[in-house]
Amino acid sequence: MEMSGQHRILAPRQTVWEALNDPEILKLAIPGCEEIEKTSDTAFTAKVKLKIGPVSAKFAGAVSLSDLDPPNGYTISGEGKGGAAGFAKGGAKVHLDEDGGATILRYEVQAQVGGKLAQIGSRLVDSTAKKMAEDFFGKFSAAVGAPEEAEAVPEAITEAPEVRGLSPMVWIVGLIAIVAVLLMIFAV
Amino acid sequence: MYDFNYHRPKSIDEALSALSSASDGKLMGGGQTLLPTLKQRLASPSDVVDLSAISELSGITEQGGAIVIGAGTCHAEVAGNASVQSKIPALAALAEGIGDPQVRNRGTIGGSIANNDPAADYPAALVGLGATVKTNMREVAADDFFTGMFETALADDEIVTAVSFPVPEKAGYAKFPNPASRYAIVGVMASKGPAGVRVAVTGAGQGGVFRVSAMETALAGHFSAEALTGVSVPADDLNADLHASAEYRAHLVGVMAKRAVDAAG
Amino acid sequence: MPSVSMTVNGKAVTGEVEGRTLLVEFLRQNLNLTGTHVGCDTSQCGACVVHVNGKSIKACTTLAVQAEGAEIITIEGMATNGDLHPIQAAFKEHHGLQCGFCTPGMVMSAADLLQRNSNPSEPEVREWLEGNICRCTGYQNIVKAIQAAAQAMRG
Amino acid sequence: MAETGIGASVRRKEDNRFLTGKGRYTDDINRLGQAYAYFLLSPHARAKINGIDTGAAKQAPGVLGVFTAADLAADGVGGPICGWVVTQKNGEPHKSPAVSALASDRVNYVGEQVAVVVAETLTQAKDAAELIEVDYEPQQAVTKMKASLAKGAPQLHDDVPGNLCFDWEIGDKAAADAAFAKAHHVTKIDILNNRLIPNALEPRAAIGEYDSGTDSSTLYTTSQNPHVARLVLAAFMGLGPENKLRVVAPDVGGGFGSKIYVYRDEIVTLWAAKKLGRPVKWTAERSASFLNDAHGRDHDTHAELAVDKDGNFLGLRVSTLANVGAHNQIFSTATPSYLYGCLLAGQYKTPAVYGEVKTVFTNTAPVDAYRGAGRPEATFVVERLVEKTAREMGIDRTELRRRNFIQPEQFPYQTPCLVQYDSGDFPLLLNRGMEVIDYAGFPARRQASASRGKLRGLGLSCWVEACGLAPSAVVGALGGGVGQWESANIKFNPTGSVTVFTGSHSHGQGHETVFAQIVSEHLGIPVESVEVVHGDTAVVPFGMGTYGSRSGPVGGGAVYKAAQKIVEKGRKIAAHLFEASVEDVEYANGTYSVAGTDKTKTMAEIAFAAYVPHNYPLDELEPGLDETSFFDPMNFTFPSGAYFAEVEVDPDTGQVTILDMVGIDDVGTVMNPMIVTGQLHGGFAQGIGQALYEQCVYDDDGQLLTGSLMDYCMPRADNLPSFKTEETNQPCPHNPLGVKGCGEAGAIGSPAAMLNAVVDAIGVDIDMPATPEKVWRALQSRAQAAE
Repeated sequence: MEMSGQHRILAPRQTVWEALNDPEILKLAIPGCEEIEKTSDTAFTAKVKLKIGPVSAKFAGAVSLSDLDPPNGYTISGEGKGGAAGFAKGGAKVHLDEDGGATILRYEVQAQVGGKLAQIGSRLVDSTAKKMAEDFFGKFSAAVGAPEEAEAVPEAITEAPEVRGLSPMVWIVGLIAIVAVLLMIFAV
Repeated sequence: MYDFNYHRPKSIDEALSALSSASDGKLMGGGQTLLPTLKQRLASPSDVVDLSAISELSGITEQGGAIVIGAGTCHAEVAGNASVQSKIPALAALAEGIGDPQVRNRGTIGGSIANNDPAADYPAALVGLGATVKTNMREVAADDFFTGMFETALADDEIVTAVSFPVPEKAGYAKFPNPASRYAIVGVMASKGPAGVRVAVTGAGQGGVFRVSAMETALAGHFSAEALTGVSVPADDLNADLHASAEYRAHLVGVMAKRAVDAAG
Repeated sequence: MPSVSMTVNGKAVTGEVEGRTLLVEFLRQNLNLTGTHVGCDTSQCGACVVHVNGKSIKACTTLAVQAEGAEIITIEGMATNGDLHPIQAAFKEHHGLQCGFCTPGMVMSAADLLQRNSNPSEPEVREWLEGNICRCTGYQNIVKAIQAAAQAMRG
Repeated sequence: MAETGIGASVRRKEDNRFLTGKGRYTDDINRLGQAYAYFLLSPHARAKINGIDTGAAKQAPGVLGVFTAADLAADGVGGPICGWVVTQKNGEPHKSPAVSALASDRVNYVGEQVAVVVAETLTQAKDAAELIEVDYEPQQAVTKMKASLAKGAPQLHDDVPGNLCFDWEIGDKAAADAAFAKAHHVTKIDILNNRLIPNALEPRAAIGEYDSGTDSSTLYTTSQNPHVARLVLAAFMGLGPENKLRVVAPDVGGGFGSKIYVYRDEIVTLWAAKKLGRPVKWTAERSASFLNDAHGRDHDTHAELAVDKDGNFLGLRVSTLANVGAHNQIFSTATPSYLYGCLLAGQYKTPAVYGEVKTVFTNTAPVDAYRGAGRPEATFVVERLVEKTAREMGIDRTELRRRNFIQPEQFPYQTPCLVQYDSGDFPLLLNRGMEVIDYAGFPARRQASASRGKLRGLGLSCWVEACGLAPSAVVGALGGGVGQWESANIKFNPTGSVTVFTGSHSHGQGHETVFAQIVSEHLGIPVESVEVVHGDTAVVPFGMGTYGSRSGPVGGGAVYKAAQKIVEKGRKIAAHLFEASVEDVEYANGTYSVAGTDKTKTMAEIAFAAYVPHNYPLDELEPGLDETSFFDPMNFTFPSGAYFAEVEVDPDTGQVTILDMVGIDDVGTVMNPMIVTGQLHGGFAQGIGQALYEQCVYDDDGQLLTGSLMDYCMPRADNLPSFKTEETNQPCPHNPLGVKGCGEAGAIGSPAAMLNAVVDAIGVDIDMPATPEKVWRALQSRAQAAE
C-alpha cells in the first residue's frame, strides 16, 4: 500500500524538531509505546503494545536510515514483527519544511503487510493505515504545543532554508504503530 | 488460541470484579468476533469474562415510545421479536441480515456495538434511529457512542447494558453485502421520527458509521427516494478494499439510501 | 483445568478442558463424536454446526465451557433407534450430499430451520443456508431435500 | 436386476454413514500415542533463508522434534515432483526446478513450509513454532506473469533462466496464418482466466505411523489416488520401499484435483513418524489451505478467429501465458499444455488451429489441475471468441455455431489439435437447449426486464472436453510419466455376497454405489450385496485413482471387464456342476442354464461351489470366484454439451442475478441419473463461482489477499438458482459401458455461458469474475463512451 500526506504544525521548525527528539512527546502521540532504543547513529529499535478492538498484540520493530540528504530529508526503512500476526515493513520519504512560523511535515510511505495480517484482514488494510498515520500526526501536532490547524495545506511549499533531517524516532514509532494498528483488521 | 482464565459471572458487579482483578481481561458477548480473533492468535487476554449468564442483560421490552433491547440479546431474538417487528420492522430486518443464522443465534447487540466494526450493521441502526446506549455507568446518545473504527466512548470498566430505540414514524435499512463475509460493503439506515430525520451509513466510512447531513436535509423536505436524487457523498474518506473501491462505495451509498427510504414506505 | 458438564445427545457427560478448548474440540476429541467437522477457521463454512439448547450454532466459535449445563445435539443424535431422522432420510433420497463433509452441519442447520418454519419456500431455505458452504452439490438437491423433509415432518 | 442395475437412480450406499456422522475422514482417525505436527509457513513471498534457529522451540514444553530441510536432506527425503514432461517448441524438455521437502535456502511463496514442530499436543506444537527464529532476507517478489518474463525480473530458480517453465505449441502455424490471410473478418479477444482456490470442504490432513517391529509405515491421507501417492513417496521421496509402505485414503471430503498431488506436509508427516517412533497427525487449518494447496487456472490469453463472409470459421490462433506458481506439481505441466491445447477446436470444424503456451514461474502457490484442468480454460477462449464473433458480424450466435459444428456423421472426427473426437451430436444439444431455455422468447423477456430498469442477458457455451485420462500409449507419447489404466478386482464370497476392489477413489462421486450397480447389472445380484472397497493400498490392486472424470470410463470399464471374467469363470463351474460342456451353458441375469433343459444355477450357488466344493476338478478349474481386470481404453472420451445462462443485471449496483441455467449434456451412458445430475450441479456451481464470485488475488509483493472465506467468495445457496439439466447421450464407442464422464462437465461449460450472458446484458466485454463493481464500472464506461 502507498500513502502520502502532510501536516502543518503550528510551531517553528526548531520546536518540531526538538519535539521529534523528545521521547515523552512521542509516547504521548503513540499509545502503547513502551520503549525506544538507539542502537547506532542510523538504527533504532522500539516496542509497542496496542489494543484495538478484539486484537491486542506486542510489536518489536527496527528502523534504519538511508539516502541522508540534509536539509531536504531522507529515506527510512523498517520492519515490525508481530509474532503469529505477521509483519509489516516499509519505507518512507520524509520532508520537513518551514512555512512562515509553522512547519510542514510531508511524508510518502510505502508499506507492505505480510503473513496473517495480509491474508485475513485485507478488507481494512488501506483505511487502517491511513487512519494510523493521521492519528499519529494529529496527536503529535497537538502535543507539540499549538492547536492543530484543520484546513488543508497549500500545495506550494516555501523553500526550506535548512533542515538537518527529521528524527527517525518518529518513524520508528510511526511504522511500528501502523503495523500494530493493522492488526485490528481481523474481525468477524 | 492462547489459554486464558474463563469467567462466567451472574451479575454486572461480578463481571466488573472479574475484569478488574485480571491483568488483561476481555469482555465477551456472543464471542462471534472475539473467538475467531483468539483462534488466529491475534490477542492473548489473561482472562475472558463471558457476559452471557447475566440475566439482567437480556430481554426486549417496550418502554414508553421506545424499544429497549438488553445488551445480551442475540440477533436472532431481535429479528424474531414481535415488538420489534411491529414497531421497528427495519430493525428486525437489519438483525435478520447479520452474518448467518448460527452467528445470529449467538452474536449479541451489546457485543456488536462495543466492537464497532466499521462494516457491522448495528451501528447504522443505532445512529440511524437515534438510539441511546445504556451502560452500567450512564446513558450515551448513539451519535456520541461510536467514536471511530473499532472505537467507542466506553471506558475500560464500562459495560453496555441495553440499547433504547425510539420508535420511528418510518425507517428502512438497505444493505449491499460483501458476498463472501456478508458484512456490509454499504448499509444505510434512513428514518424519520422522534430523533428527527436520520441517514446513517455503515461499511463505507473509514471511521465507521457516519451520518449524511445532505441526505437528511433533503429528506426533511420530503421523505422520499426522489428527494435524494443528485445528493451524493464524496469518495475521499471512504473505505477501499478488494471488494469495492471508495468511488463505488460512494455510489452505493446513494443507491442504498434510496432503497432504505423506499423500504421505509 | 476447568471441568465442564453438559448433556450431549441425551447423555450426561463431564470432561476436563482448558478455558480455550472449543466446543467442537471437546466433541471430537473428548467424546469421539467426529461427525461434527471443522472446515474453516474463520466461522464461515458451517461444517461444525450443532444445536445448543435447541438452537443451531457453530461449535468452532463456541468454547466448551460456554456449554456448561447445556443440552447439545450433534449429528450423531439425530437418528433414533437406527432410523434416520426425516431430514437425513430426505438428504439420502434426494442426493443432498456428495463427499459428506459439509453434511452434518447442513442437516443440523436444516433442523433448526424446520423447527422455526415448517414449510419454507425455496428462497427461504437458500437464505437460511447462508452459513453453510457445500463445495460439491451446487445446493440444489440440499434445498430439495430440506423442502421434502419439511413436507414429511408436517405429515 | 434392472431396479439396481445400470441406469437406475439407486440411492447411495455411502450415505448412511455420512448422514449419521459415522464417516471416517482422515482427521477423524486417532492412533494410539499420536503426536501432532504443525508447520511454520513463510510470511514472505520471496526471501533468502540465512539460517533457522530452532533451539528455543526444541526446548518448549511437549516438543518431540523440530525439523528443517537439512534434517530431511540428511535422510535423503525428496520433495514434490512433476509427473509430465512437456517438449518445448525447441525440442527441449520443460524446466522443472528441484524442490526440497521443506524450503531450504529460500522461500518462493507465502505459505511455503519452512519447518515443522512435532509435539504431544497441537497447541504445544503451535506455541513452539512461534519460538522458531528464521533469518529471512526478503527480496523483491514477482507475481504477475508478464513481469516475471521481463528482463531483469527476480529469478525464482537458479536452474530456470527467465522463469520460463516451457514454451510449447500445438497445431499448424503456417496453416493458421494462411487462413488469416484470406479472412473476411477477424475477431480478436484478450481474456484473463481468473486464478481459483479449490477449497474442498475437508482441509487436507495426514497421519504418519511407523511400526518398528515390521519396519513398515502407514500414511493415512486425504488423497484422490493412494497408489500413485505410494509410488511417488517410494520412488522419489525415499520413503519406501513400497512393500513396507501402506497409503490409506479413507473418506475424503472433496478433492477437485487439489488432492491428487503429494504435498510437502504429507511427506514430512510420514517421515517424522518414523524419525520419532510415534504416530504423527497433521491437519491443515483452512488458512494454510488457502496458502499452499495447489491453485487452479490463471491464464492470460490473446486469441483470434478468422472467418469468411458467410461466417465459416477458417482459422484460430491462440497465445496463452499460464501461471505455474513457484514450482511444478504432478500435473502442472500437462494441464496448460495437452489438457488445454487439445480442446481448442471446440465443437467446430475450424480447419486450421494454432496454439502456443508459455508457462511461467511466479512467487505464488503452485498451480495445478483443478476441476476441468485446462479444458475450462480452452472452452472459455473458444466460446467467448465465438460469441464475440457473432456480435461483431451480426449473425445470431446459435446460427453461427450451427454453421460451424462438426456434424454427427463426421465422427470419429480428427481435429487439428491432435485428438480424435469419438462421438457426439452437437446440433442436437444446441437445439434442445434452445427449447428448454425458450431462446425464441428471450427478446420479450429482455424487454420485460428493461421495463423494470434491469438489463437482461443470455449467454451460451457449446463445449467439448476430453476425459477419462487413460490411453496409456497416448499419454506416454505426450510425456506422461506413467500409464493411466485402471484396475478392478471382484471377489465373490462363498455365500454369494461380493466385494469389489477398485483402484479408483471416491471422494464424493458415489463409486460405492455406481460400481455396485455395474456388478449388479452384470452379475445379477442386488447392490445391497455388493461392497465396494477403495483407497487402501494394502487391500486394493494397484490403480491410478480418480481425477479427470476417469472413474466412470476407465475405472468402470475395469469393473465391467472383471465382471465379464467372473461370468466366464462361473460358466466353467456351472458346466462342471451341470455336467455339460461350457459351450452349452448360457448366462443371463445372474443365472446359468443349459439350453434345452430346466437345469439352472444362480450366481450364489456357483460361488458356493467355487469355494467349498465336495467334488471339484482341481486339475482343470481353480477354486474361488475372484477375478482381476485392467482397462486401458484406446482413446480419451469426449463428453459435450450446450449450456445456456440467463441473467439480470441491476444497473444501479452492477449486481448480477442468475435467472436460469440450462445444461444439455452428452455424457454417454448414464449409469446413475441421480448421481450424474448431482455431479453436473456441482460443476455448475464451481463454474458459476469462477464466472461471478471467486478470484484469488495476490498483491504485487506476493501476499495473498483472498486468504480466507471472508474474502474468497465461495458460492452459497442463495447465490445460485435451481439448474435445469437434460442428457442427450451418444455412447462412447470405445469403452464397454459407453460412459463418457461427467465429473468436470459442469465446471467446463458454465463459466463461458455465464460470462457471455453478463456481456450480453451489459454490452461490454469484461473479465471474470463479474463482480458488482466490475460490472458497474463497465456500464459507466459504456455510458461515457456513448456520450
